[in-house]
Amino acid sequence: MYSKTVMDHFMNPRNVGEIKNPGGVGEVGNPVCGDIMKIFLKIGDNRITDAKFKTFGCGAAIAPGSMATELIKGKSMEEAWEVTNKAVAEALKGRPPIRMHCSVLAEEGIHKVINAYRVSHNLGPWEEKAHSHHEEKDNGGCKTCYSG
Amino acid sequence: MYSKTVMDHFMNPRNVGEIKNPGGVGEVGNPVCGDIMKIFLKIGDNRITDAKFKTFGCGAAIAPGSMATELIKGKSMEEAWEVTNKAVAEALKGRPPIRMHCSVLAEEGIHKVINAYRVSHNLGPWEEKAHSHHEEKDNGGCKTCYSG
Amino acid sequence: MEEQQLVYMDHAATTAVHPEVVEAMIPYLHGHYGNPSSIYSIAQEAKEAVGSARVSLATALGADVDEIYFTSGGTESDNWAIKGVTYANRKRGDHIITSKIEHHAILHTCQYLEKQGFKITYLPVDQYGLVDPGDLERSITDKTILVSVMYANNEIGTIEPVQELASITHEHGVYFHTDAVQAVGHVPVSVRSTGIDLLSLSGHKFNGPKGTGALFIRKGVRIDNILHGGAQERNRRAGTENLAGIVGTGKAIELATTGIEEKGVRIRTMRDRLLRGIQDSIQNTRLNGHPLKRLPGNLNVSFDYIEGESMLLLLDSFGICASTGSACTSGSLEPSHVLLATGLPAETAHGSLRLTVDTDNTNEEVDYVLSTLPRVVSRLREMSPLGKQVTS
Amino acid sequence: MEEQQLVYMDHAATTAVHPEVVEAMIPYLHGHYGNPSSIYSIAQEAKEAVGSARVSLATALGADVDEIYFTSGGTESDNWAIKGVTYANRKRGDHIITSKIEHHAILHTCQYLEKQGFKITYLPVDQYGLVDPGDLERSITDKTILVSVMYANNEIGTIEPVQELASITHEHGVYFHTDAVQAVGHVPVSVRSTGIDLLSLSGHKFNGPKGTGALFIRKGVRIDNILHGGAQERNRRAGTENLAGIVGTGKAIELATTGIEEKGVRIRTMRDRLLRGIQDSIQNTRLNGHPLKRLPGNLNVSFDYIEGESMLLLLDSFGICASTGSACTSGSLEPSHVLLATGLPAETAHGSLRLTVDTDNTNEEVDYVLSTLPRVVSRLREMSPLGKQVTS
Ligand SMILES: Cc1ncc(COP(=O)(O)O)c(C=O)c1O
Ligand SMILES: Cc1ncc(COP(=O)(O)O)c(C=O)c1O
Repeated sequence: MYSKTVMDHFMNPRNVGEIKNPGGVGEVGNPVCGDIMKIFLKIGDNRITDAKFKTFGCGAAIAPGSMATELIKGKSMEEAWEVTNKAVAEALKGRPPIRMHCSVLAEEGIHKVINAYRVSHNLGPWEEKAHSHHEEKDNGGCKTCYSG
Repeated sequence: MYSKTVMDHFMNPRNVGEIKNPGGVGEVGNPVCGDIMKIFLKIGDNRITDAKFKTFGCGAAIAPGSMATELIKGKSMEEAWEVTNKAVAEALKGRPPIRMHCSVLAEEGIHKVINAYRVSHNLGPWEEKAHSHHEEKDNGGCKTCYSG
Repeated sequence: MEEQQLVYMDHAATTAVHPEVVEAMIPYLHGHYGNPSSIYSIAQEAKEAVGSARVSLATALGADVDEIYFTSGGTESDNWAIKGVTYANRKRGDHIITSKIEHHAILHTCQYLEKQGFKITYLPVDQYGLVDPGDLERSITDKTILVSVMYANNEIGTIEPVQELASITHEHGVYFHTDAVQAVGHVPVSVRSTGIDLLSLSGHKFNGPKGTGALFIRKGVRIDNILHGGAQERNRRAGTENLAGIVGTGKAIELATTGIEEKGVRIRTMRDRLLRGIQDSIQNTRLNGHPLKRLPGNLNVSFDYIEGESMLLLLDSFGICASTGSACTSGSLEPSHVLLATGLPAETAHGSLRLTVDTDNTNEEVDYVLSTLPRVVSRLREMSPLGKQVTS
Repeated sequence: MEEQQLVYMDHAATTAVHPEVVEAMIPYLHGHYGNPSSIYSIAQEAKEAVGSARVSLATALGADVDEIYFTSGGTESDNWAIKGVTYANRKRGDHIITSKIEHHAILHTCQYLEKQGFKITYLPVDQYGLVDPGDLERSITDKTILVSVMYANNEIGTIEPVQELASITHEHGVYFHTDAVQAVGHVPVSVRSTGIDLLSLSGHKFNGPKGTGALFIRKGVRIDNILHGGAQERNRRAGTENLAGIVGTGKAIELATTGIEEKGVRIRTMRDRLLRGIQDSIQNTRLNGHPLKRLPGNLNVSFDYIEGESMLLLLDSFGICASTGSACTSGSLEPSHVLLATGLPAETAHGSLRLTVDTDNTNEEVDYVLSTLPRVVSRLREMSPLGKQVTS
């Protein structure tokens, strides 16, 4: 049900762990809903020099965490901000869109951690868009991801 | 679905045909309902010396016609009157009771022909009972016989 | 009983499972035992098998893959279509239109809804069993929520003008369902060009296994579920999937629709030879259904003065499997509602015989039936108190 | 992916079809193609095959033969029991009692009826998943027409006090239905001594084919049909019978109930060894369900800080098939309603793992799972932002 790339990132996730004294930490999701994405950044010169993540969530959350942190490493804040769930999903190739929810979590995590950094450096947060992908349904507060 | 005896009487029915100048003729059933039993008797000395039948009806009607005419041949009118559908059915062994309807037709036919004879000889008809076997259901005027 | 040979000419009742279909099913009985809803790899194989059967059905009907929902057969599909659309649209209206010659899966469902207060119009048919599009037009009201007319009739084989009926239905913004259980796999069926919103089919009518079917639901149609539970069939039909059955149905539709026109010609030729032979050798017969607008394999004739079930039993003793619109076969002695709707008198309807020919029949079998049937008919006519002792 | 071996421990989801069952089915796929409703001899063979499968099921349940009705699975049986009894008895009342931990086939059906105005009481359960008979007693009103409590739960294996529940129900003159889909073929079930009026079962849960089931309906129970159409199943369940599936289910129940107690002991022993091994090697675990009143093969444990679906995917990569009460497996990220009903916090419920053992498992497989699972759990815990990085 998952593509090869997803399974590779799931079985051998990149960038798992924490960064000590991170430039920014962002956590999204909710354990009650079964998913948390926590992203740690090291930032120098407006660039992301390192990124790590921890996740609690359905299998489909691990691969996006791995892929998203890979994608933002080395990028400027502006570039990283533009890494959307679609980009993560595309990089993971063939992930069924029904699991889009989980790459949304990665995008939200990136936004959260960048804004956490910006706020702590008095830069003012960028505006986070509401995610209302048609693949998601509201489910008593938790988003639903279909198994098809 | 039919017993061996039924199939024998169905495949090789006894007493099929008409009797010329019969002592009595009785017809029961209704072509609209898909069943007619016509019984012809030759009567001498209050005894049934010959019996023949014709039938239009589901396969299960042929065997009872055959069996019923066999059973009444040689009997007195009183004895013949007592040949009930149960007797016909029992003689046919193992016929599923759901097809009881069709042996009822034979019983009714016997009663009808005997009374036809009695009336034509100014003997006064015997009382025919109403047939309300639980195996039958009223079905817009036609009796229903279940296929199970 | 002299059982010379077995001639099966009751393909409208059910068909033998095609050997290639059995072959396709067996791996899904023997192994591949995952529950298609589970997450691990072996279950995913099961899921993919269901998916490709869905593709096969969608391809055959010219539908999208996600418009096909597997069911337990034609009956469930019919019940789902009728009840599901009716319940989901009850706020828009309470009127359903169908025909007098539908299968009991439609008629009894409609009667059940009638008891719940819904209004049903049962369209009449002409002597050939054809629904008049004008009658449909005149019956639609602003309370009508569903029109259901069968694609082809199971007893007399008449093919209804579904495209015209669908188009009239749509002009009034109403959904059009068709019970295509007898048509699919036997004549080309295309949901788009015909304008069908919902279509029922049943696997065992085209050499698939018994107990599987499907409902085509055009995207956007408002319909309630009738089996509630798990999230199977995209949340629309609950219940662990009949894996082997679905795989078999997928294979069967592929086989059935390959060369469907050529096979139809072959079958029609046999059927027509059978008809001519019967008409030539037996008096007082009547062809039921339309002479041309009919399924290639269907033949339905009435023989005056005799009753159908006794004919079947005698034919069976000669190894011939056929069907009748009479008597106890359907649980009652009532004559077929289809034949009565075409105007046939009850006593004639009782003497009807349906022979349904398919690709696995041969000309030799046709000959055998033609040599046997006249004997059977004349024997029963001799026993019959009706008629002028006409013997064939 | 290192796929050392395949260990299937998800028998509550579905089971492999027993080779003898496949063997029994194949003749009914390959030949015997009559429609059981037809009159001729080959169809009668099909009819007899259905009849003897019915005898097998009746014998297994201690029921009469004509109290068994074949369906397309547990879901249809559940839908039929609930809707059929409710609709047929709506004049007597509008209140149904069930439990919070029923399968979705019951719960979603009840929710559907709720939308139509019926009142449903969902009985709570204790920490072990047991329904309290006192709660049932207090919930019954003079409007109650049906009580439906499952025989054994599919997720946590808890066996409910059905006999007591049935007897309370009967004291109030109400019908008692039980969803015994997980129990039949695994523990002895007797409808008479337990006082069951209606019972649902599903063939594929005891090594029969998927897509067949049955509903036991005690003689005299007032119930509507849910599939209308032909006269099959004594006019109660329309639709051409799934012949091979029914034959397979008959064979499967015979095999399953032969030596059922002995098999249960063997299965329970493996299951208990599995549990002890997990508790010994992994910290922060919790056994879900009742320690003793549970199905012999069911094991359900929660692991703190991790989520079930990722556990399943990793286990799958080691060839282990299991199940969880979390996440996308059931179509949503909601934690299992069953675990929540036992009082488990949502985040713990997400980390639940269900392993269901059956006769075809071995001690070696248990050992393999015990050597793999701790690695999987600790790996996921290392990735988790929750907890104090407790590793096993
Ligand atoms: C307790 C219970 N009830 C009902 C069902 C539904 O059975 P089926 O999937 O065969 O329709 C299941 C299995 O999924 C079950 O475990
Ligand atoms: C026209 C038609 N509709 C519906 C059905 C019911 O299909 P099934 O018996 O597969 O449920 C049949 C076949 O019996 C049929 O011929």
